[in-house]
Amino acid sequence: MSGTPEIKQEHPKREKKIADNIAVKLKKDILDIEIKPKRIKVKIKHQSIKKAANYLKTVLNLDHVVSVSGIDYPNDNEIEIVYHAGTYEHKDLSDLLVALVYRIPREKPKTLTLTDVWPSTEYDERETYEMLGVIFDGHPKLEKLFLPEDWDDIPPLRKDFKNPGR
Amino acid sequence: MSEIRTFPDFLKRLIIVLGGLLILAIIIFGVLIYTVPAISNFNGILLESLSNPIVMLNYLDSLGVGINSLFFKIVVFPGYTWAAIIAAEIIWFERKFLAKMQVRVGPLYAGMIGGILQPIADVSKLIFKELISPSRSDKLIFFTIPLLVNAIGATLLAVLPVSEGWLIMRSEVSMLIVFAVIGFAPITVLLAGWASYSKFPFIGGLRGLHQMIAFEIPMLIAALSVVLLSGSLDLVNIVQAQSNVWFIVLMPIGAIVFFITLLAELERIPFDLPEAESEIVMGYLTEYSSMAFGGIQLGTYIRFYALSGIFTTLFLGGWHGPQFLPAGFEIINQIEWFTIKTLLVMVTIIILRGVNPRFRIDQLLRFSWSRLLILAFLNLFIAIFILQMGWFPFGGGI
Amino acid sequence: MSELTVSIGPQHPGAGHFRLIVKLDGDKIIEVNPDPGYVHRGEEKIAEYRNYIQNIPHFERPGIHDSSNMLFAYVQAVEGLMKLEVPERGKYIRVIMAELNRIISHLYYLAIYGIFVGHSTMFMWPMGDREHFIDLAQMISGQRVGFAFLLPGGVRNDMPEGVKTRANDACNYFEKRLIEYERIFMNNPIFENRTKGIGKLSKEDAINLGVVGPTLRASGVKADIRKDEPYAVYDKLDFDIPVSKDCDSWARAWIHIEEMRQSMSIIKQSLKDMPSGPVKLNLRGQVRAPPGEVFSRAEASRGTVSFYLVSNGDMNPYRIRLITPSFRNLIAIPHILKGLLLADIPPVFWSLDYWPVEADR
Amino acid sequence: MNFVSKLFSAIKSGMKHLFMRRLTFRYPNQKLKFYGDGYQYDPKEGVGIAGYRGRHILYIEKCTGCSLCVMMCKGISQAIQMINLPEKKVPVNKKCSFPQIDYAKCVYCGFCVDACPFKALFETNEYEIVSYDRESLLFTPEQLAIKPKYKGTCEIKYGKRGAYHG
Repeated sequence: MSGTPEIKQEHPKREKKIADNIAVKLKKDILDIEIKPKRIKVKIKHQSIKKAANYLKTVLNLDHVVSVSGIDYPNDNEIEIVYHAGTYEHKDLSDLLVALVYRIPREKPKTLTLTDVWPSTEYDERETYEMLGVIFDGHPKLEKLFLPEDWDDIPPLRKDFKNPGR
Repeated sequence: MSEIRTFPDFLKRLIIVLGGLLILAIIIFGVLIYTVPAISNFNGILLESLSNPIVMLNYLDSLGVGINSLFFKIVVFPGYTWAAIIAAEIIWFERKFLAKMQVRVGPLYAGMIGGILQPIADVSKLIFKELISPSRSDKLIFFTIPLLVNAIGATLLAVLPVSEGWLIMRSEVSMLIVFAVIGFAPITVLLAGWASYSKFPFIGGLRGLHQMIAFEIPMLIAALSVVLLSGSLDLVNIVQAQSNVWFIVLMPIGAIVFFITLLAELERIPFDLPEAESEIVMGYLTEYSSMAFGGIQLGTYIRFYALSGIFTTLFLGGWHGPQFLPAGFEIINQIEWFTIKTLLVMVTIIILRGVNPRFRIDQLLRFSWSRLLILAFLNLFIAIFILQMGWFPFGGGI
Repeated sequence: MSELTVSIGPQHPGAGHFRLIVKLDGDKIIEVNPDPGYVHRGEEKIAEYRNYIQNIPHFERPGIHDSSNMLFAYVQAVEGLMKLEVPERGKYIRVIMAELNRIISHLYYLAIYGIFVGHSTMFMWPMGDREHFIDLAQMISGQRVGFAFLLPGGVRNDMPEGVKTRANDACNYFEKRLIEYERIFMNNPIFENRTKGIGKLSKEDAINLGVVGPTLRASGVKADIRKDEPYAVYDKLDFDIPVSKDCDSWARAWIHIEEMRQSMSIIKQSLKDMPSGPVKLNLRGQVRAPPGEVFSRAEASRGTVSFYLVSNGDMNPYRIRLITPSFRNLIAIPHILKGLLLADIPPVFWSLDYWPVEADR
Repeated sequence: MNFVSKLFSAIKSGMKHLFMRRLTFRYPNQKLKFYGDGYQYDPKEGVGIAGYRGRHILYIEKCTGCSLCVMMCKGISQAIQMINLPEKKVPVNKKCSFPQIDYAKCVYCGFCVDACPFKALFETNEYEIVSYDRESLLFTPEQLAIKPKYKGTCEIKYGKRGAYHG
């Protein structure tokens, strides 16, 4: 959004290089890669999430996760989970965020936790669990975080949950 | 009684209470007039005293409650009322002073001069609050604590020599009485915490117990050096021993140690751990409400005054004015000197409250046992040294 | 001694709208279990029912002391989707408001830090001195809190004339006040005893747990979105990122004081460099983002605030993921508090600048 | 000894403030001076005019009853409602419907002012809206049309002995 035009040209080149690296390494698991300035979005298969996360952490040095988001797509009958990973230690990549995206079926939202790769995802995954009903296998403490203990409605961030009074 | 919800309700309650008290007073007074002969001519004396107040004083003397009687000393001056007035006004002064230090105004509206009646307003608010106790608390102990805290403060007043004549009780071992009474203070804190049947008060009570016991020993040793130099356990004798030179000059270390332990005994910041509001809510005071809370606060402030007075007595020369002052200062009498010094000690404690945060319990205990105790013993040796060299005319045998 | 479980909060004066379930052995903390959610509003759900403008007063609610910084990330996300370029003067005014908000929020932090260690003067001074900056922000934006001042495409109105001199006066005055703060609070030996070496969060742990903001910088990581991913005009301004290697509670308070100095320098520079011209694009009709997604970040006073905005071209956003700095720092609370004493909870907990409303969203 | 010297420095700093002026703003006696006559909006330029965002003022003769302000407020605080005032004869407003504002709900964001294309709804300097019941907080169009008489004189000044309100 800001900055001079030269910088804008330079950035996609850097991102392209990183994206190519990822594509080569995780060839079989990747569905799609989108590149924007400072952002790379890697769509992967659900099963290979752990492998991809490990790769990002160890090779690319993406040491923490900025956000874990769940997006409900009732039309596709799927829930999309997005991990945005960034780095503090790698100063050149400090403005880069790599989004790790995968989709899981909406009826049986079960997936693997990434808390063992990135400990910083603990509370994000807990929130996704209670807000979208996604079960993260192997999470150390998959309990309610914000919602009341006696919440027995459907998970509120699903699209078929309507805000009362709206 | 019904709940107070609106201002008219409050007024109704006020009228009922005050009216009840008035009726009670009339009944008691009426009964007294017809039974005690000395009171039956009260009306005449009341009229006479309008022109000649001495009549009233003589009359009160004849009843045994005159200005020189023990009753007057205990109840009015230098006893409880005097201390309570000082306590109330020191609360006001503390708030005003801290407000000035914190570049704000503090109490402003109650009373004419800068909210000087604020303590009275606070007390009247507290009286009309609901008295709540936790359902599983030990009610007897729970409601005895405010009285006990007041009693501790009041007992200290009994031996506090305000001036040569104004002393409620002279005892050869008044120093021992002081420390016996101070030693009782942690028990009230612990009991209050225990009787509340609640977690945070209990933690507060335990903290209070640890803290006060840890600080009592350096305090005792610092006071012991004073006893050594003056050769007496009597506070009056101790003051008389300082007629030429105050003990703070001879034993500055002892004075500092005693002052710090004083802060800890009074639970003032930086040593207010038993009632640390951000850590353990309000400590042992958490469950207290209404005048039970007010009573504890009043008792604490009376103890504040009494212990400041004892610091004045032990180290600042009691009622003696400084020797080096020019001639004009003789108009300040002994009571005034004592009051000025005591207030100065209290102001110093208030300043420390304004600029300091709170200690942590382990730091506090380490500070007491590893620093203050050593300093107190050092001070004791200094006292012994002074005594052995014969630099000080008083003093008893070791 | 057997274990004692105490609940710090939600009515405890040392926690706010938040609960820490603490297991104690004597005075020592064995386990801490944070229990947020007392002020959960469901911001992300509500946002799906509102259009892009209506979301503005609503997204500043989580960090009400910090509203301009919260909105900074949001309006940048919307602008990123709509491909808008904000006028230069608008960018400068945005930066001024953001830095004013940073000072306001940091002063609040210091005030509560003061009262949490029992220092009543340190509660009153910063609360009083906040008034200077709230007054300035009110002059620019027209409100004292909850400015709702940043819009997609610029800011709502231009600055009045008097701001420049008033802001310089306030900054000069406040720079002197900061020295007093250091004397009475930061260098107070009792405060140093309470906080130096207490509540350590090592560099490795800080990176692993993904904490953000002053907490991260106090652990020796030089990371600030204003430098790493410069937005608005931060790349044209000259300022430092204070970093401490002490990793303790004292260092976190120190970072806040230094950041306020930097913020004042930014405000002064912006006021000097500010060009004239429009402050806002004239957007006719509804603000409606084209389909797509954007992840936008900004450095709020408590750390990085990020918006993940997914739009399907509708009036309302399809999904907004709001990640607030306090939510990122929540994970550090049980980690830091373990093994400390009960009395350490208020200062160490508050040194993370955890703001329950912001974390619960 | 470092301990003692630092402690004395803190005490000195505290004592210094006994001679500083008080910052306290004595509210009912003093009132803050605001810049301008309140927040206004220029629909042509699309930019607001700086001012305090307090209670609204409605220029009845300009209001067309388009209810754009209501639509804007619907997603924010639902404070504005349109009501019919048949006795008001405004040429531009055939339906005679005007906004009424519930100040128990209003958050003073001022987006209704931004939404109004006819310069009919502005905000003023008045903020002292207090009442014993919720009904009195419901401001009818006639009440909104009254120009408030707010007079503030006080602002922060910087003197030798610190800052003060004067």
